[in-house]
Amino acid sequence: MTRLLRIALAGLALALAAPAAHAQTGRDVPPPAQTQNPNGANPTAGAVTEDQLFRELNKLQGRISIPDGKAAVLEQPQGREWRAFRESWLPWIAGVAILGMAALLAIFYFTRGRIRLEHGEQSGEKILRFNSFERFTHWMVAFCFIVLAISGLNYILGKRLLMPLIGPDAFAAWSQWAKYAHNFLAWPFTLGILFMALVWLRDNIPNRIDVQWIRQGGGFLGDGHPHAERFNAGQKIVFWTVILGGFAMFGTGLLLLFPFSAADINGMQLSQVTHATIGVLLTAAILAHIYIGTLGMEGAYDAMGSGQVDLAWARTHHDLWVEKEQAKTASGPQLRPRATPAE
Amino acid sequence: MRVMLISAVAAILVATGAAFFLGQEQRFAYQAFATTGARVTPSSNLVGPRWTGDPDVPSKSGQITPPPG
Amino acid sequence: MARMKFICDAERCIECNGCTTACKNEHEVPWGVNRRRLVTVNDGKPGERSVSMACMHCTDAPCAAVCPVNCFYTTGDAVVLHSKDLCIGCGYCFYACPFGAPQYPRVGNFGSRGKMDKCTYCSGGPEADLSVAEYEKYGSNRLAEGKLPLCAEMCSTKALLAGDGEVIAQIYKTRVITRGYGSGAWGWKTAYRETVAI
Amino acid sequence: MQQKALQDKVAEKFPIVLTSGRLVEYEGGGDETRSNPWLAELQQENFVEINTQDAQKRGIKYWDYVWVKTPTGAEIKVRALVTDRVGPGTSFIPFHFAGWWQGRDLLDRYPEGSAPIVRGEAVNTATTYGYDSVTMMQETKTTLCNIERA
Repeated sequence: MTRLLRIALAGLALALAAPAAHAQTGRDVPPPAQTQNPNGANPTAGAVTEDQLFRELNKLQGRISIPDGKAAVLEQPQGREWRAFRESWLPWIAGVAILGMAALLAIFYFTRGRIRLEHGEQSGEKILRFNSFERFTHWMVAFCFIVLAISGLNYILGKRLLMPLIGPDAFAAWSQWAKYAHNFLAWPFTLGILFMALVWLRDNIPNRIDVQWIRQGGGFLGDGHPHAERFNAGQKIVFWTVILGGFAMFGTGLLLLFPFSAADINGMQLSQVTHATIGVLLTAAILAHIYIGTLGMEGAYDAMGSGQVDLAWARTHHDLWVEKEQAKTASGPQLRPRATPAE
Repeated sequence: MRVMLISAVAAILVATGAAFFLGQEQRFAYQAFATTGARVTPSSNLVGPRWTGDPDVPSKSGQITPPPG
Repeated sequence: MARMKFICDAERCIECNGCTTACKNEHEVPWGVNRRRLVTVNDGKPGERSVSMACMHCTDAPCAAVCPVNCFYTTGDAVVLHSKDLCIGCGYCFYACPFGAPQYPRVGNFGSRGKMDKCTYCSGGPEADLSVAEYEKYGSNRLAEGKLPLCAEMCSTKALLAGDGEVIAQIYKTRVITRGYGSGAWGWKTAYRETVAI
Repeated sequence: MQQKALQDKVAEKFPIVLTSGRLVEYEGGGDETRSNPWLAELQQENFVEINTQDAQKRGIKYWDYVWVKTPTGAEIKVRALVTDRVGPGTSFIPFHFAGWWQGRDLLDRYPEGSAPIVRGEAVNTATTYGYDSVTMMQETKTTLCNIERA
């Protein structure tokens, strides 16, 4: 339908242009001096010219007789704008976002240092923080994300950083595999994101406690530890960034993976721009998540590593959650403080 | 640690499943741009015998095995 | 060295697809891959114009810039060629190309569309000139034989001109002056950032 | 004949004039040129050029299948090319195509391997009844017709 619209539009534009053109080269107006055209009339006064069409439409389309619909686009100057984004903006956004985040984390690490376990956090008991399915989902998404991030960045920065080192042939072979990995690992990544959403959505609804948590800067500003349920505000932010970002990546990724199935040339350019930008920002955000989950806070890794966290650690960082858990188990077999051996 | 390995293996399994599914979705240009009923005998110059674009696969002997669909 | 360009005189183009067929025949371009195609703008209305379009071998080519593996190179005659060994078939050159020139053997998913093929201005590719390998990958190399691209040679009304930029611009200018009108060099502003001053 | 045509109200039942003519890609009956892969790729299906207003009245969109019915009782199934190349009340079908009969592809009737790459409805089966019975080459190239969505 859009093609017909454009043609009708062009026709309309033509109708406007025709009278004006005719006036200029009407019989009484002397033709340009050097033409040897005897009668001087311009029989194609009403003809379509490129610049006149470009004043009305941003893209020149027409009719073709071959079935390949894409070929009907005669000229789309947006290709140069997309190239300008991809070759100047995108590498800078990628560089600034990722290196910036890495620098921020480094500064934080060297100034604040690692958040040590305080004296009282060595109670030896364990409490189950994440069951195996939750951990499975987390690690599937994490594993896929790392590969996707690397192969994704390879499209942008690969030829600038890696190619001079390993030469074009090796780089081309590596990029081919990176492309396959990117396309095929995207599916488990999205599956994992779906599971994640199903499993953790109800614990990640923001509420008043989070506002308090943020006001106290997660414990840095205020005195002592603010209350936190199963997920504190910081973790909720990461959750929502990953889920919303993940679905946006999947949406644009689908458009890119099945080119021209649902979008025309400008739609494809737009989905690539969105996909790349969100991808780069997600990578930067996940860098922070990786930092705080491993290096940043001692004892945090066990939550995902073995799923069992130290009871005292849990009580300081997720106190409301521990109370709820123990209330739940109070009716069941009593979790005697000393009895369970540390795994 | 065990769970991490299982999740990695699961990811790769789903990925190969996706690869197979995407392979099904694939169509050669001579199929995609030929209308019903056009009896096309695909030639393989410029695109290689398996229509992948790399002709260094032996051209004369290679039989063109069109993907299903 | 010459600066090779294409110009399609829309006043003369009669939409006969002679150029498309010549290109197909010369390089045995398979069905579904269309290096050169014919687009009729404003079809059916008075003042419709047809333009034969393939790769315009742009100055500072967008396709060469966005390629993640940098598989493009420009020859001395400013012909934009690429290497099919390096190409990973990602399709970015198609998004960047203002004229939709790149073609892919497989359609359907981004993953494995196969290596890109495009108009080589009848001058083959990185393989040895006039070798069988070059013909199988990039088609014939007429420029090496001192000839011009077949599409322009075969054009029945000489609408499509190929050759050195200045020469064909001069030809086009004399035509416009002689007949008193001309709809301009289609695509030159986008491709070469300058057009024929009429 | 005139009287009979008026009684049958031929003009109302078949309001559109159908003309047939040439395409640049094919030549004559088209069998030979429709077997040439490069030409066949350029025009792969037979089509009727129908004016945008007539198409709008009949709810026909670009490249829909349509039935073209003529007073001789023939019905041919072709694609609709909605354009202003033909005036309102006129339609045009190229005559290079053959190999279909009243909407059915007769590919199986061709001897093994001899069928052209592209086949389509032969417009001459629908144009007016003055024709040479052996070669189907009709006297005139036009008839009245009505076009409906398939």
